[in-house]
Amino acid sequence: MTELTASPRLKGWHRLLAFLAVATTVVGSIIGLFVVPPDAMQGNVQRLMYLHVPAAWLAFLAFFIVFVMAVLYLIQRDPRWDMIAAGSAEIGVLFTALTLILGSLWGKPIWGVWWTWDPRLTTTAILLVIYVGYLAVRSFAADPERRARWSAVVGIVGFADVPIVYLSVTWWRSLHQPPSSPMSMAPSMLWTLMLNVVAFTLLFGYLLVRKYQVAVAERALEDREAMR
Amino acid sequence: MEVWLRTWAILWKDILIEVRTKGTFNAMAFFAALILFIFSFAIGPDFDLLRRIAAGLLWVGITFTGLLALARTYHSEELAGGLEALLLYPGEPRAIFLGKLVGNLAVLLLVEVILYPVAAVLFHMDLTGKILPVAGIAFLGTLGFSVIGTFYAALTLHLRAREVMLPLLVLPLLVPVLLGAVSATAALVDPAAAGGVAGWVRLLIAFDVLYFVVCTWTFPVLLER
Amino acid sequence: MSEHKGRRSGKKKLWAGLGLVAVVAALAMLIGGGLKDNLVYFLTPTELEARGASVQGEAVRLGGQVKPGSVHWNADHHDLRFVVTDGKTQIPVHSTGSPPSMFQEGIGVVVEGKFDSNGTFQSDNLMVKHSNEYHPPTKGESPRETFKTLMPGNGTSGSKD
Amino acid sequence: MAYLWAGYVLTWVAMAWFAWRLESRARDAARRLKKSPRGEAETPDARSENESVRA
Repeated sequence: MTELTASPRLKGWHRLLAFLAVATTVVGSIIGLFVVPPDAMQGNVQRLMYLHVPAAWLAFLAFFIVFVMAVLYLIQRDPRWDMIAAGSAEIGVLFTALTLILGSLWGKPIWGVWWTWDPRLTTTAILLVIYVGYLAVRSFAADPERRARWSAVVGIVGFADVPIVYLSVTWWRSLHQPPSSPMSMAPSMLWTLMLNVVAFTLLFGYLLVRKYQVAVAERALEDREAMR
Repeated sequence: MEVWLRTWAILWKDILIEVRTKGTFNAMAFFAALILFIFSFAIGPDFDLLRRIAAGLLWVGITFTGLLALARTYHSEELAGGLEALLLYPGEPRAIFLGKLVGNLAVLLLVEVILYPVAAVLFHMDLTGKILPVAGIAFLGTLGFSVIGTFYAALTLHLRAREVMLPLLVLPLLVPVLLGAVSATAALVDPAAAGGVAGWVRLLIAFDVLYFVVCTWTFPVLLER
Repeated sequence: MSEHKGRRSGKKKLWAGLGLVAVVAALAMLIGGGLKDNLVYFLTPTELEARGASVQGEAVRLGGQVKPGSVHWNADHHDLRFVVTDGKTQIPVHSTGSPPSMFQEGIGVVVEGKFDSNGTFQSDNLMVKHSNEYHPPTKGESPRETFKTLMPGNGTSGSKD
Repeated sequence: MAYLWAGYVLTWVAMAWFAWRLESRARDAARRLKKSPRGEAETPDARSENESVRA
């Protein structure tokens, strides 16, 4: 495991990513809050979209990475894939929770309710529970090799829900509006949204790289302790 | 074909143990019926309400009883040292999964044979002339339940706090299966319920196939070393 | 030995292929197969009417458009009456309490409740379904602010902007 | 407006909290790695010895 710590490839990355993420997030938030005009129908509350949509995108991205890393791990049995999967799952859970809370804050003034059992909301909540289960499996399995194997399986089976969440709005009649397209949005709003998607993605990159570094370092520490 | 032989061997071993040790089947069936009794007593004499929620209550009973059964899936191996003991069985590990799956499925279906008449009486469900389709839906729902359950029972076997972990992992994945089973049953029993039966059955079949293939594929990973 | 192994891996490939086909078929069934009629969050007025007397007294969700010109809002009693339509069928709805700020004529709504004996839909919960279109207000138009319309003193409805 | 600000503030706080927790874990791990190179004793003496050796 010690050769993992020795690999310097990701050493400086996280600082650059952190800087870019903070910069774009600040700019994105300022533009989203103050520069871009409010929506004609919904007024200022619509500005929550610039957070809600990127958060949802990150949740999908994170769980997709968990899935890919789980498959890679089962094929190659390289513990590094498992570390990336673990970090990605934790970030994914954070942003799924944020998506739900932001959607709730948006839904109350616009729809009139904090929560309703609409297919999109329901499937997203199930998604959150599935990946909380994933993290629970990790925390309850002591042996690292077994933990990696079992959580990989949970990550693969759980991913079956992700496409269903995304498509639930178009397949099924729901309260949640279908995803917006460039055609259905004013250009200024679209660009603000894109900027925030980039900002969130950069933040995701930074968090994932850092999570990975921490995992490698802690693994090395564990091994040293075990050697003693 | 050796997979089928091994599947049968494991199933037969479990049946023998169950019969010889006068296992837990009676207690489980009693527990399931008890759940239905409590519900029907607590809800009171509102016949319309009872009839409308009957399918849901029935599947709550099946789910709770099923979780009890699942926790015991690998009981005999556990006494002999856990998953390591399972690994001593020669040949394809998928046979272990299939054997245990059929075992769980059989136990739950037997429980349901008792549970459905009880529910019909308590909740005033009219099953005359619909017994075959209701049984078909019960089978599809129980199959999905058993597939996911048998799989995760193996996964949680060596986890700390597994009594909590099994339902935590299983229930979210079971949402589509339970939704399909409850709604299809309700649509059959109560013609006023939403949607046709066919769509729900399709949902059930789709998730049964999906879960069965993914779980059978990945099961050997759980049994390594 | 190698021959035996080759036959086995061939068989394995066959099973894997069958599994893949089954998964694809299952997904196709989910996407294409008539689930549209089952996994519905709400019923349209036409569907609800087709159910007829069987839904009398049963709680359902009804979704459609607020018919323009049908809104009657009594600010003193927080009493709201309007008609929900899908273009073919119209169902009168009665609701109490303040509606969401987005509520206006012509907008999509979902109401939870049941029919009373007069054939009026008594709503316990009124939700507004908004579209996925976003654009800034045009020149001279001011953006809507939350809870401005339909509040006491604002007359009948907020459809004018 | 309250909903809007609640959403933005919550998001910022959640991001900052997550990153801060991660950074403190990273710092902690790096410190401990430095402290006990190759599984040697963690006493201050040992550490200064190591540092002097490295210097």
